[in-house]
Amino acid sequence: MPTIELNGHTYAVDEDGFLEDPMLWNEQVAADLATTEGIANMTEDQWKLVNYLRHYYLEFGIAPMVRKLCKENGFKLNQVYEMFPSGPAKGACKVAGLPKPTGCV
Amino acid sequence: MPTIELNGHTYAVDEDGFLEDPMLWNEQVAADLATTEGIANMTEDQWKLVNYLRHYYLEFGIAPMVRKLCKENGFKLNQVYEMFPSGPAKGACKVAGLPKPTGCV
Amino acid sequence: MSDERRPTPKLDDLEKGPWPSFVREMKRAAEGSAMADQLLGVLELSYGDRVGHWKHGGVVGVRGYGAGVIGRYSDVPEQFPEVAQFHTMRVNHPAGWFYKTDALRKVCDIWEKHGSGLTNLHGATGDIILLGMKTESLEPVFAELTENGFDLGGSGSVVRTPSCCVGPARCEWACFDTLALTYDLTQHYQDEIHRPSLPYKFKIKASGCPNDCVAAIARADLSIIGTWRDAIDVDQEAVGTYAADGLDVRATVCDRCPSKCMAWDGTSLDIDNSACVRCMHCINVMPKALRPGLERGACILIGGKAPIVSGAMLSSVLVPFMKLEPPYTELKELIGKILELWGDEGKNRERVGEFIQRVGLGSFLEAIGLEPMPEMVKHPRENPYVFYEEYFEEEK
Amino acid sequence: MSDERRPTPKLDDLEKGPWPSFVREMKRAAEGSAMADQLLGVLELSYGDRVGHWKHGGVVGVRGYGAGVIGRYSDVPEQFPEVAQFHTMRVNHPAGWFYKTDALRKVCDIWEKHGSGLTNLHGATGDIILLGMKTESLEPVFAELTENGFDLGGSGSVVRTPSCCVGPARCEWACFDTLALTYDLTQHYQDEIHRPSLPYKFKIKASGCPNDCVAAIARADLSIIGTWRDAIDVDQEAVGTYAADGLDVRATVCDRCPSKCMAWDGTSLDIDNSACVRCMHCINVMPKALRPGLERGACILIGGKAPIVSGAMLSSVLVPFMKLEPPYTELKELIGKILELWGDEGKNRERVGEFIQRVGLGSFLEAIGLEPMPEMVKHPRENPYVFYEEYFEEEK
Amino acid sequence: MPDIAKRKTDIGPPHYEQFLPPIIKANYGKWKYHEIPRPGVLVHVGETGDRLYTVRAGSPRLLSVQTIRQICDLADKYCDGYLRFTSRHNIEFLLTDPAKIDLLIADLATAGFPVGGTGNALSNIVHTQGWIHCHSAATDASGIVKALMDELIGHFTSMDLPGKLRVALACCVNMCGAVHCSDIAILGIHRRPPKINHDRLPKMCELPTVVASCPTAAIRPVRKDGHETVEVAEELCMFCGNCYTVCPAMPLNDPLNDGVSIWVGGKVSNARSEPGFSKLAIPFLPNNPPRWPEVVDAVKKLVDVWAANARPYERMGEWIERIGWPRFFRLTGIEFTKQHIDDFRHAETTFRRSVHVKR
Amino acid sequence: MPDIAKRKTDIGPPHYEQFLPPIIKANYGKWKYHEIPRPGVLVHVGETGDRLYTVRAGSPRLLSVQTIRQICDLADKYCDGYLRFTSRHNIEFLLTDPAKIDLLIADLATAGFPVGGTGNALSNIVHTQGWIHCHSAATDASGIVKALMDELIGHFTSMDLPGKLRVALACCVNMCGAVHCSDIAILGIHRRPPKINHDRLPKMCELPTVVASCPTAAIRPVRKDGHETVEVAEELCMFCGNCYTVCPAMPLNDPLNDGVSIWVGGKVSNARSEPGFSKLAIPFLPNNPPRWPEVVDAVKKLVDVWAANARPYERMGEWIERIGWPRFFRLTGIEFTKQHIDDFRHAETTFRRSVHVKR
Ligand code: SRM
Ligand code: SRM
Ligand code: SRM
Ligand code: SRM
Ligand code: SF4
Ligand code: SF4
Ligand code: SF4
Ligand code: SF4
Ligand code: SF4
Ligand code: SF4
Ligand code: SF4
Ligand code: SF4
Repeated sequence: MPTIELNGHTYAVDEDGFLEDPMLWNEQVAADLATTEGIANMTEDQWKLVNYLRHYYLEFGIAPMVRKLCKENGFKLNQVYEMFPSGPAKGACKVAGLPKPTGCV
Repeated sequence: MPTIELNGHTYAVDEDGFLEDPMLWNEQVAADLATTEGIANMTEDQWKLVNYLRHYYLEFGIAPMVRKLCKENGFKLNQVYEMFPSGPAKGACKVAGLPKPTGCV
Repeated sequence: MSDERRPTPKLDDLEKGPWPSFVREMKRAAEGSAMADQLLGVLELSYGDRVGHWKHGGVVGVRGYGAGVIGRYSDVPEQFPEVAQFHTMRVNHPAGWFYKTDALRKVCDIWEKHGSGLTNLHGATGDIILLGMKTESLEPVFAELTENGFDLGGSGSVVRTPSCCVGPARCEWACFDTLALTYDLTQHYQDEIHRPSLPYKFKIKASGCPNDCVAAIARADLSIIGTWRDAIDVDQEAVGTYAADGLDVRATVCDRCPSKCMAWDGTSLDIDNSACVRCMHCINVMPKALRPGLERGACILIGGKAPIVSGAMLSSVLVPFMKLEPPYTELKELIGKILELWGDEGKNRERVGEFIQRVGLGSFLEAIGLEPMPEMVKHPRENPYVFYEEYFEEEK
Repeated sequence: MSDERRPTPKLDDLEKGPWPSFVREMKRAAEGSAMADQLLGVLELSYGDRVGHWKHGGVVGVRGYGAGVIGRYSDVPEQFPEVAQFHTMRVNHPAGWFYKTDALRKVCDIWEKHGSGLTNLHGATGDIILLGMKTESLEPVFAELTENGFDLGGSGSVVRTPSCCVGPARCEWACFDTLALTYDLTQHYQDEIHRPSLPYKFKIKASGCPNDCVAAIARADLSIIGTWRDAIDVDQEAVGTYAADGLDVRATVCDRCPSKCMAWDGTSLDIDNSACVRCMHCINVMPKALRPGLERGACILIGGKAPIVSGAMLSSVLVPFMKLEPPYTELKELIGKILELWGDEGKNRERVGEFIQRVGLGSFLEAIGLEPMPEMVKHPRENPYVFYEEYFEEEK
Repeated sequence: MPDIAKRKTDIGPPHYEQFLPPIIKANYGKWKYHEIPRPGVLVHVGETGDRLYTVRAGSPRLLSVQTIRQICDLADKYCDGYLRFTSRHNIEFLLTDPAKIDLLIADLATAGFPVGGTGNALSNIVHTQGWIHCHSAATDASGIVKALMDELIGHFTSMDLPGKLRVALACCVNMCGAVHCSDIAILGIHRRPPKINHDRLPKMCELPTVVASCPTAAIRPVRKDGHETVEVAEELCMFCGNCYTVCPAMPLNDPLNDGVSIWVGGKVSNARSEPGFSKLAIPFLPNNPPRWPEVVDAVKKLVDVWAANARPYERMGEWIERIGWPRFFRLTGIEFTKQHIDDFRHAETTFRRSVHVKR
Repeated sequence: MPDIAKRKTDIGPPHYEQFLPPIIKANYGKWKYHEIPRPGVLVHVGETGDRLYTVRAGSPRLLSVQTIRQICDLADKYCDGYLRFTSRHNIEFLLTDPAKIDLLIADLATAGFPVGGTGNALSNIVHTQGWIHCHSAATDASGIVKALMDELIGHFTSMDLPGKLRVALACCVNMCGAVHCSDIAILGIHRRPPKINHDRLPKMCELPTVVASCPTAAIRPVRKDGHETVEVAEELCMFCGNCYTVCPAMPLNDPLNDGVSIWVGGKVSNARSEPGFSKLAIPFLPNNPPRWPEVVDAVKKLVDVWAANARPYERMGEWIERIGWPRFFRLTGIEFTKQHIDDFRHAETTFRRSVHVKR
């Protein structure tokens, strides 16, 4: 399992940069992981999405479907891609510390 | 709902003589209902069967299947008919205060 | 009694018309039976309010048996006290539904004395149905029936009254003796017919040839349908006579053959028996010219039933061909294994066809010791979801 | 590089023989690519230990898209560091897989520069598959592809790269313009192809006639298959020529017609077009004599898919006949309603065919506003379990 | 109480042999061929040349002992007391003297029994109990059959149809009989979910059995007023009645919603096509006693259209298979609806998975 | 980071029109008929009389850029740079000058490309990734295909078969491609339940998704060493791999138990019979690289028996349907086993529900 260093913190991640253990997540981790997505400072909307994902995951044990995510947060799909250029699964879920999505390959 | 009087006790029963409320059963009830089957004094084996049915019903909410009943109590089917001439469903279940079986019509 | 009869205007309308009227039957019976009379009243009531007036179930019977009687109580007993109890008794019919009048009259006498005087000749399973009696009459009727050589049929979770087509008694196509087999099995399973101990009903029906005149494949858990293994017996001259008499042999016979294995050139009928599926069509159309082959027996099928609860099923091939000679050991052993397995493993109210669907036909065969054969299926599996019970493991 | 190459005796064996060898392709690519070289090593390893050496999944991609790249990592990266990352990129092919060599050479150049130099022409869905690249190369390859007029195809829960048969470009039987439609739909659904937002994949394939040369019915959620509504166009003289040239018209054409609606009397071919199911067989056998009718369009079918998870499905008829002319409004509206409904109500990883099975075709039709038609089914229902949403209640 | 040990039990039915007429005993298993000299009359010829004549008479199945005795009188008069019943409940008189056939038929006519049902004809309508005896019935049985046979009797007494026509009726979806495999089937259906008697349910019914009984999992256990009982998710109920069968406190019978559906194209015989199920033609017709005119009209129409269009020996289902269901619906004028499309367990296998569309 | 707003995206594929040779543009939608003058060569004749010649060459599908350039060279030389690929991954050269056909074929032969696959012939084997790229593969794809085509090439380069022969291979039951509807299908299968990595599973997988993924409900949530994880009731597992697809910690790949199964009689076209699924012929053959001799022999045998017995235009499945499965198993010498009998969702619809038994 590789590790990366971000802003001086070291994280165990998989090849795609997903947190090895989703339970080790906190807001600092999110901010650090965001930098791998080219995001230096998370906006309010980005936080909103990340927190939504995080809560959804903790409640249901899964990531929400993309349509649900957009509907419940009032974002259009292209806005999500603007916030997280690699998309909701590869970008937002990673920052939110969710397990790597498999449903979308 | 008709009632019958047996040995001086009055029971609410259905047309087939089954106890209206299975929860009102006790050993006296069993002995009384047994008389409707032509059984003046229940033998040990008859009690064994009745108690088995009763316990099974209380545990699982249903009457056991006939094969199971025979196997688990070590009776042959014809022995059951000797003990309860109208059979396990119409005779033994009635005495054991179970709801009227429907599976076997 | 007739002067007190309530008016039954709706039913009276059904006395008219050319087809024999069941209302007439009820009225005839009503002349001697208050039960039949009140039954008219109940039915008229139903015709008025468009709903039945019988309560659910009822468990009554004769002592020593758990089957043979369908209990029935009215939901309007105050109005119709005579039919407050109105049970039917199922009496096992003689194989092939053959009677001499003296036997039938005996049944009538018993029934007139104790019951409604109404019957069904016969019930859908095949029994003589004695329609409508009081609880108190059950034992007397039963005693008098057995006295006269009749016994009860099945009901509930038992082997049901087996039935069969007229077979060799009056049909040139019977590939085995349907009556002998049916009588033999009925006697063999007396205990299983009278004392419920199975997960659900188990019906046996036997037809002498693929025409299946007793609808075994649709209505029996175990369907025994006659067939043959060798070539169709052709009398070419007789075919010629049919043609001469105006039968279009090509259009009506050859073109309708499901395996398209016949050819008629105007003088001779050529059958490719290796492709024939033994459907009977050509034989049916030209009974004087064609006959089933000589190596005769039956196809044994399993699992037929009506829709409750997982949908209707037709029986499917279990043994493509079995010779059937008394004492029918092979067949009885097979049935024995099926009843044993399904009896032990079947769920309550799970017909054997549903049981097979649940455990898989392959596993079912394994459990009863039959070899899988391609004849049992329309085609092999299409999905790749094959079970294997064991796998290799790395040596440690 | 070749002097350092590990021995690959097993693979070498597959260089022999008359059929063009994929091993030769790998070795060719290996001359210019260390990735291709190490891929040979990985495969030789697999041939030795009989198991693949790729890890599960991998989510990589290009920015702004959620689809088009299949991430892949080696499970033996130490041994084969060059293919530790070995992603494939799916590039949307031109409709009908037509190319000019300059365009194809462009793709080769890009791929030689950044990737393994290995491709699939084409993937099973139809894409140009660029097989094996590192994560760092994704963006550059994508940029150069778009620079040269190519874009990515689908992967994951998107509308997948639509594909079609050669159609009117080179086939006399095309009943609509497969290429134009496919290009139009591909452009129309760019967003849905690149950005996953559906419950699962959604494939569209178009074949110009019932021969279905792109296997749409088996492989597409939405299968568009050309057909016609009027009579088959018969050139009797040309039929005669086929017969004169030795074709047994009755045996090879008429007898094999599935609806048995043709007759050949030696001089004229009679077709009962009202019974014809437009299977193409007679036209296929005698292309010079028969042609599809003139009132042409397509049958729209829904739900085809491979076995995961409830078993394979073939697409089934949704619209028996639809005219297909640009801008294809009717079809697009239909697809739009389907995507909307299934997008909202479908479960994760539930193909539209499985969705329909779950909610019922009748309810599905109601929801997308199509009238039920008997053409949609082989036969009406056999089970009596009919839903009714409402019932009458007694007045209080 | 009678001592059950002493009673006669398990003797089984009478042995059929005692009821076989001598000619049958002599030719048992040795019949050579048969002919149908006229509707309702069969002649079976033995290998020895013996000829057995069968006269088949229609029966309402529901018979009083009085009528059975009347039938016996005729059997005594013409058949030495031998007779049988068929698998479709017709009465068969077994004669050896062809001269007696006409006399018997005349006597039968006087007694009100039509003769027919042989060959390519309509036979008796196999049916069930209906409101006469069953607790499950969504319609009556005998009444519809009588009304229908009054109209269709011409197809019973002649052999003017393309093939055999087997009509059956069952008063509920339990389908006692071979309704599910008939050329035309008339089926009583409920259309309202069970009305639960929460008072009696806990006392009379086994809860686990009730919950397990529902094929669509519409039944869920709940507590109500301190009792364990069940509730039904009504939108999942398709009125199969299986819950009622195991639990009397959940009746489905309902005059406002019960009625009749019509099914076509099933068959049992293996002749030509394989046996197959009947398919839904008309989802619902009202209960309209005593003569159910809507049902009678619908069935008559089906018979007429089939009779006018089918080829010789083409049963209802074989004919429809040849012309295709779209044309069947057009020819009969029946509307194709959502209800016709299967949505039960094997629904997808009924979808048209090809472009082989018959128009 | 590139600014994604500025990038070129969603342009879609190149428009096909720019790749169509002039003769196609001129005759687009106006072709009249075609002929197959020799195996691998088609001629399409336009209404104007224009003639387009297509030369079809077999391809391994896995192509290096070097080889693609070599193909381009040939297309430049003979076809003004126009070429296409088929839906079965063959290469088609589009010529207007018939004189060039022989030259092109000769050049192709030199380059190692056989010409054929037209008409009633074997075409290319459609296949998938196998051990070259996929994580799911129970067998390799390209290797088997190469070994098989080396043996069967004679049926590609000639038109000596009764009908079209479509062979396909998929390396796992996901069945990428139309394996489920092929005349002969070669399918990689696993035969061992997933081996669970309990350490990693709770971290990498969504538990509810994993549990829901299993079609036989073999997967149940459990707690192990304080973690939520799952266990598999192995006797319920039929190795579909759906759990692995959603959860990397449940691999099925296993060298001791993986292998190949053979399926027959599927088809896609609507010609004559309706499209239909392939059916199981041989449940298991071992993975035996590099040439999988057991698989090659089995497929060859199937082709031989079909070719020897089928009528003209009779596809594999149509032939089997005519002779019946019992005879198919006898003729091919394949053993019929428990595995051949369906036991999945619609199993009962595959049972022989008649006595129409072909022996
Ligand atoms: C009397 C009879 C109808 C008739 O008018 O002839 C009949 C009457 C009943 N049948 Fe039946 N069945 C009768 C033959 C059949 C047949 C036909 C056959 O046996 O050939 C079938 C279809 C074949 C089959 O068994 O599947 C049949 C399939 C059912 C079913 C559905 C079983 C299934 O698995 O789908 C039920 C429901 C049940 O068992 O709970 C049922 C249940 C019933 C009950 C007991 C009602 C109930 O829900 O418990 C009916 C009692 C009616 C009454 O009050 O008299 N009856 N039943 C037939 C028996 C007479 C006889 O013994 O000769
Ligand atoms: C590359 C390709 C095979 C090939 O060698 O050509 C392919 C490769 C994969 N397919 Fe596929 N599928 C490919 C065409 C198909 C097809 C054929 C088609 O599209 O016409 C099918 C059958 C039709 C269908 O969609 O049902 C197909 C049915 C599947 C399935 C089963 C889906 C189902 O609902 O049954 C899966 C499993 C999944 O989605 O999780 C799957 C999953 C996969 C995955 C992503 C593996 C996985 O479990 O996630 C494979 C990646 C392999 C790799 O590492 O490169 N692939 N897959 C094909 C796509 C190339 C392209 O874009 O042109
Ligand atoms: C008497 C009876 C057997 C019995 O044991 O009771 C019987 C007797 C004969 N059947 Fe039958 N069948 C009898 C019920 C059946 C049934 C069962 C049913 O209807 O429920 C069937 C299956 C029906 C179905 O497929 O749905 C049946 C399908 C046949 C067939 C096949 C017809 C077809 O084309 O599908 C034949 C052959 C024929 O008539 O050409 C046949 C032929 C015959 C023959 C000709 C056999 C013979 O050589 O003696 C008998 C006279 C038939 C006639 O009426 O023309 N019998 N026959 C039954 C009379 C019932 C009735 O009263 O009408
Ligand atoms: C080029 C191609 C379309 C494309 O866009 O790429 C194509 C082209 C033609 N097909 Fe096809 N078919 C092509 C794939 C298919 C497929 C799909 C597949 O194989 O995956 C099918 C369905 C196969 C199946 O049923 O499993 C297909 C089923 C047919 C049929 C029906 C054959 C049958 O009897 O079932 C015909 C009619 C015929 O050949 O008699 C046909 C006929 C034709 C004709 C004659 C159409 C025409 O008039 O031009 C073309 C030449 C066929 C030939 O090879 O003899 N084409 N054809 C495909 C060539 C694939 C290859 O390289 O071999
Ligand atoms: S099933 Fe066959 S043998 Fe029996 S009566 Fe009918 S035709 Fe004769
Ligand atoms: S019995 Fe049936 S399948 Fe056999 S030849 Fe006669 S018509 Fe054809
Ligand atoms: S599907 Fe029809 S139109 Fe398309 S290439 Fe094949 S034969 Fe031609
Ligand atoms: S297209 Fe097919 S169904 Fe129509 S006439 Fe030709 S062969 Fe027959
Ligand atoms: S069909 Fe239904 S209502 Fe009629 S007798 Fe059978 S169980 Fe009773
Ligand atoms: S009638 Fe059938 S579907 Fe409705 S609740 Fe009862 S068991 Fe369930
Ligand atoms: S068939 Fe299976 S193993 Fe092969 S490429 Fe598709 S998903 Fe991968
Ligand atoms: S492989 Fe399939 S059947 Fe086995 S546990 Fe996984 S999902 Fe279930």
